[in-house]
Amino acid sequence: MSDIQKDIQNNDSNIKIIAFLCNWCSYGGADTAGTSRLKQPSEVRIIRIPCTGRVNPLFPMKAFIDGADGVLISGCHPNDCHYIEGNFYARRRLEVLKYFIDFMGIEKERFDYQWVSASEGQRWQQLIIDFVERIKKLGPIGKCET
Amino acid sequence: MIKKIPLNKVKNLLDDLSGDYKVFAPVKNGRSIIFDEYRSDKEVNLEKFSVTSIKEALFPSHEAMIKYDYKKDPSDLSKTSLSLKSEVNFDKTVIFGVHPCDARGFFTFDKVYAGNGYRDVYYKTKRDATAIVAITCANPLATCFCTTVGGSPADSEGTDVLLTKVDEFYYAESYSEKGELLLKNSNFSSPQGGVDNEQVLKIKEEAVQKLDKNFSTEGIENKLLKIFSDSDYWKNATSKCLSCGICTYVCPTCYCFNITDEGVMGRGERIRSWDSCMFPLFTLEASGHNPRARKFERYRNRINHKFSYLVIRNNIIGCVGCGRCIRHCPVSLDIREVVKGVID
Amino acid sequence: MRIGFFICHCGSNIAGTVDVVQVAEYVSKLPNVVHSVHLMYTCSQPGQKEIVDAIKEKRLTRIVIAACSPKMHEVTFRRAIERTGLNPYLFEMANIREHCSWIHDDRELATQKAIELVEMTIAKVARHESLFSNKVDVNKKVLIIGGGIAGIQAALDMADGGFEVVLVEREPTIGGKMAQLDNTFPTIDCSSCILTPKMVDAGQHEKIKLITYAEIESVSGYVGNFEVKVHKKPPYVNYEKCIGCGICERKCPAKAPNRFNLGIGEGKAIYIPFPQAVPKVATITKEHCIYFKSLAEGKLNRCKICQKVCHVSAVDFEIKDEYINEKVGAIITAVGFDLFNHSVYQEYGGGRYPDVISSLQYERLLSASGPTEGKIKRPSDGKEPETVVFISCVGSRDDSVGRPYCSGICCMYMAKQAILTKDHLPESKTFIFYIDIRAGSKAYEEFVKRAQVEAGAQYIRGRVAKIYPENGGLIVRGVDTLLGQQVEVMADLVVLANGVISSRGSNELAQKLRIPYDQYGFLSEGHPKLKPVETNTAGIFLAGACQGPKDIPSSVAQGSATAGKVQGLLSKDQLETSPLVALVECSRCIGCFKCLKVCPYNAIERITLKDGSLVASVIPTVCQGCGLCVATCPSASITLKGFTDDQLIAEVEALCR
Amino acid sequence: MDRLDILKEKVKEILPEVDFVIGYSKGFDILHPSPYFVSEERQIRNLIWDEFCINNFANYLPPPKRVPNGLFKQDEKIGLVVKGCDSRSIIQLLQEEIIFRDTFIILGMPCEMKIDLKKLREKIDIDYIQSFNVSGDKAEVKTLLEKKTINLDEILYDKCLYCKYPNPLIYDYLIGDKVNPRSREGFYKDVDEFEMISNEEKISCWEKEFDRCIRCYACREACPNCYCQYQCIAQTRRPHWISQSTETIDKKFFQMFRAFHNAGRCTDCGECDRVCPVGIPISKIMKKLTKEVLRLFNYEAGVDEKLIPPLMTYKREEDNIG
Repeated sequence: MSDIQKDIQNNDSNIKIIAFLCNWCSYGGADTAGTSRLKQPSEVRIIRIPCTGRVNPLFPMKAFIDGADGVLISGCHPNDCHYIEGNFYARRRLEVLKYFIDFMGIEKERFDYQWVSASEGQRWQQLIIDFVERIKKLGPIGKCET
Repeated sequence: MIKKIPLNKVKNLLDDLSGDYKVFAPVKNGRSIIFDEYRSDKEVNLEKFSVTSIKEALFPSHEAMIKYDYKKDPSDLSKTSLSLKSEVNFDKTVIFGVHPCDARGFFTFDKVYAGNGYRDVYYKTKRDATAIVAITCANPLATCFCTTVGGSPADSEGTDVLLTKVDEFYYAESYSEKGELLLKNSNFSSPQGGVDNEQVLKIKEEAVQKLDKNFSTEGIENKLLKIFSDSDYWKNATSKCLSCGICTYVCPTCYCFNITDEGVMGRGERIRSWDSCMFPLFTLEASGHNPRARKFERYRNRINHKFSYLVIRNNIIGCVGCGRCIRHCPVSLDIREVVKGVID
Repeated sequence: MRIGFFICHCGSNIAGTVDVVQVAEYVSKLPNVVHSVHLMYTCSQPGQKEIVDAIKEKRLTRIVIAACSPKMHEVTFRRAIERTGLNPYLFEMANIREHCSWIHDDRELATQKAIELVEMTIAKVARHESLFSNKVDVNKKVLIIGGGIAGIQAALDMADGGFEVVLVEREPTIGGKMAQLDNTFPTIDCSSCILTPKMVDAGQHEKIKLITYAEIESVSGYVGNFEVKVHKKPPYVNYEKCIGCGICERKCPAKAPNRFNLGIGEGKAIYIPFPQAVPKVATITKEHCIYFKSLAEGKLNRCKICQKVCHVSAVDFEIKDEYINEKVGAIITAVGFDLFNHSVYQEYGGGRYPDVISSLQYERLLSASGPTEGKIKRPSDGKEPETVVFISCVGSRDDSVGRPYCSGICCMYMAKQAILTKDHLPESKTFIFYIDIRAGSKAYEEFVKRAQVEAGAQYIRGRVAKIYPENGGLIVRGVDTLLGQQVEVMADLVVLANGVISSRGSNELAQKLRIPYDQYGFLSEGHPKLKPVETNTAGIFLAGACQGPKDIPSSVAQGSATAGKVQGLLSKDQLETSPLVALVECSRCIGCFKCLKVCPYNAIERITLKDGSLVASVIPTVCQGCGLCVATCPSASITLKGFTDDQLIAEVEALCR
Repeated sequence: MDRLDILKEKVKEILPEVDFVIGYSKGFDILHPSPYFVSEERQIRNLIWDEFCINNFANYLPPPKRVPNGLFKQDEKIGLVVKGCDSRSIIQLLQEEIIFRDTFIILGMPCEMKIDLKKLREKIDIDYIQSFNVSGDKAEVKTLLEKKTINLDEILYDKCLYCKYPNPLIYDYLIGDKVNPRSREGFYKDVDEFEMISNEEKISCWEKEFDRCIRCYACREACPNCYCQYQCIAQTRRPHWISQSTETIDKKFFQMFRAFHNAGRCTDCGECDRVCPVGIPISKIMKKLTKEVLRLFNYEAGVDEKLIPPLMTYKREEDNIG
């Protein structure tokens, strides 16, 4: 059994990961991974967005507040944005967000943003395997309860 | 009934009471003292003035009015049934260590939520199940003005037990059956051997002496109505206001709330949460029109509400002179100055 | 609200992993869902009919279909829904195939995930509103980038169809790689004989505006209304005046490598690429010109012989960079390919041996109009080779140089070159080292046979391990994997079958065009099967080898295919724009105009409301729906239709419930 | 002539040009000066200037484009007293084109220091304050109950202790002499320390802090950068970003997004922190953002009007994002 298959089988945790994927690159990349039957752990839920520039940093924040254990944002590689420059803005905002949420008690490892093109099915698969493993190691998100 | 309790037994008392009652007390939270539910790991501070008033105990900053849930009829998917659940809190409650002004604050609530007209079940149920233990306010602050609006730092009105600190003891006087019941707790001892009613009276009188009467409330309700359309007065008086909600949220008599539905996928709660007439949203209408769009209009409403409308309608001044709105105002806007300006 | 839910078995593609019955059952309990069924193939005719019927019978007002990726069938279903009279945007797809059934094995987990994805979609669809397109005028001109055979074909087809064409070519002449070829496979017909008439047609067509020696500076706008800035490099010859007589080239004293002949034979600083060039004009290469060189060194050598000999005073050293603005409705990208640079192969000499040449250089040696006038003379000493060795897959099918793909055309042109070698030098012997022979097209396999049988080319299956010079020749040492033994061939000339790589600069161009490209730099088509010439950016198309290795017939076919597509697009007077654009709720706008500052399309303007306040407003036909403004607006006063904050929040909440 | 006298003279001079000048006057006690709107000459004598005059008047500047809150009419021209730190807020708002320079006159006040009442309260019961006198680097404080000498450095606002811009960066008139800036070294000490604690500690710390938030929005209203007014997404129902409940998590979420809206814009003026009635250390959150913005984009908000706020722009190749 390959490592990948082992990772996928070891799937008894209750981890919830939300991924916001740009329609033009990463959503297509995840489709490509699917078309190629590249097996992935099942914890990830994909929300389609037009561009990473659409991601108001409040969305990942809200997802964590609502109980998501990990949030992944993925879009076109820098310079390849379907909308010219959306991902450049996103990169700045999300980079600040990463360190900010860490300060507020949401480990920065729970959040990531990556660039995956529509042809990079394998890269998407690997990304998901690594990210899910990372979140599993961290465990469920620490709840802030009154 | 009169009893006494040594200062160092107050904690025992609270621990005892919290077995039978839900107990609210001024507790230290961070650098601030706020009214909150008592737990034995919390530090109670009866000396200082709490930031928040005790209204939280009977009028929580948010409370669920109903829980709703839409359920489908499996035989006909287009039919939906709605189940509603309303939970009213009947917990026996003691509010411990309030200032007399705060205790008086509930009079305004009583008129509005438990008076002859509308009876608010959420408030009224809690109110009936609640006993209040107040403490004589021996060292009023520069912002205090309870005597101006009809109260007193040693006011027993609206309290079930009034404590007065004398040296290492609190002297406890009960003013109701609820109060007498509380004084039966074993941490209270009978006052023989050292009770000095004279001393208690003296402390109370001195406290009253420490406060000036800032203005006369005689006929104020009509004076306010008369000056209502003097926009310049109101504009000048409120130009520094920031439109935040501090004054209303720390106020022991402000009772306005907002109702919202908070739910996901057909299931959730209808909650009511504090609202503030200082917020522009407070009176924003669905059409987009806002009758009190400008802050002087909002502040004017707050003053009028407390010193005119409530007086006319319910024969009560909706201000107990606790001074919180002055103390905690980011721009130190002084309600006394504004009212005085109306009278002059 | 009455939501209808349809889940697709997709044969066993979905139902094999996801319990679709259970999902449909679960969804029926969700609020507002009044119809929840599973269908074998939702996209099929009967599947669509069931959906359409259900919409009518159950008076559905929102539709959710759980099936494949929306990139696959969103449009299909929208059309079906539109047929019922329901607004096609009151519909959403849940991707439970690519994002679920195909990537999971555990039925229980996959079903659970499918349920959550559907719940999320139901939550979103409940917040959909009817959306309507705007109409925008179409500029009926097309820009074609690249004047190779694909570009020329597209240009001629467009122009013949009556559309204005702007054809931009980086080199001074159009023609591309095909112009450099001698003969073509599998018919051995003369490349220039079939190409040059088309070049002339393109050059003379009244509908085609040819801009050569020029590149794309910038592209803005959107389908139907692109604005393109073309950078025309200074050739120091006035192309309008030049008559292509060639006297300047003959008289020019400055020697320069011959670009068209790929460095074989000599050229001049001022040159006409080849006799049939279109336009047939001279161009000065600045770095070789004596005048410019001396100017750069601060010396004063006023050579300018070309200027003196020119009868028509076309030479002008003062010509500056020129920028031409063009407004077009569509863009065809046909920027072609380059050949893999074989110098990374140290075992083949790394480019050090003059008699190890590239296949395209060999084409020039074979060509009657080439540097040797069609006589095969090896570069080192001009001798006619007796033994010619061909090596395949140089920069193809080789992971070690980052080129794992097959270049597709090499097997065929090697066979062709072997045949031509025999034609030119009947006494010669040819050897071909190959990995596999790929000859999968009409008359290709026969053609390879012809090389083997008629031309006597000796095919050796195996890689060449080393080439080294000895006694004025080259020893080619390799292994014959069929015989399982080492072979050594004494060659006079070695021809490498260089692989196809993406054209230099094509990635920068792709960035300007906002179209994606793959990891090898080839431009990405919209769908590998169903949208082979479209890109993901509306109004931009691909033709020829810029999309991937291609031979001439395929490139021509694609050139015509894009022309067909573009004609379809430009035959409309107005285009419907996507309704998925941003909208400012003006009563909520606080007038900070942060949106306006970040908008990549200048699609936001300031407007004054009746009460005198200044607020932002989106121009819907300019907006492309990226949502950057929405994410920037602090007061959430802008919504992106189809992806509103409320919808995305509902999706998050549904998932986190 | 001391700074206050120069100020009074200057106010008198510009009063005819403007509708009013905003300065400070005495509040209900000596520790709580209050914003004072001078529109007549006789009011000038009530102006004060001391180590407790803290309010950031940039907050009063009108957003002239849209005035739903009706603070000022668009055609009003005002004067205002502006400290070094406040001037950064003004630059920030000018940069965002929210205010226009020709609608106000800046009376720039070089500022030595301000006393943080939250710190002072830790030293002495300020509810019963009677007098506060500064001599050298110490303060003599007298209350009804006690008398104490306190080192000034222990009770200054952090922003004053590490003040890099004590002199206004933008002004029409400078009131008195400039003062020397202090070293910024150590300004982010509290943030650095907080970063080092475990995640569980962070969660429980913020949980405790936000537990007592009363959702009064004073932080928002006192912030010059928070000008969305009643369109603030903390209260709008559509989009429904946040519940109206006072669960700790909601209050924390509110502060998180308010902070993030200020990323790259916050000038660390500290008003949010100061006005919080329950003493939530909001400025620590804001400082975390200014620290990251400085590290990632080498950018300080409100220093140069010509720059673009870092989250409103980008570089193709970022220097510090890998």
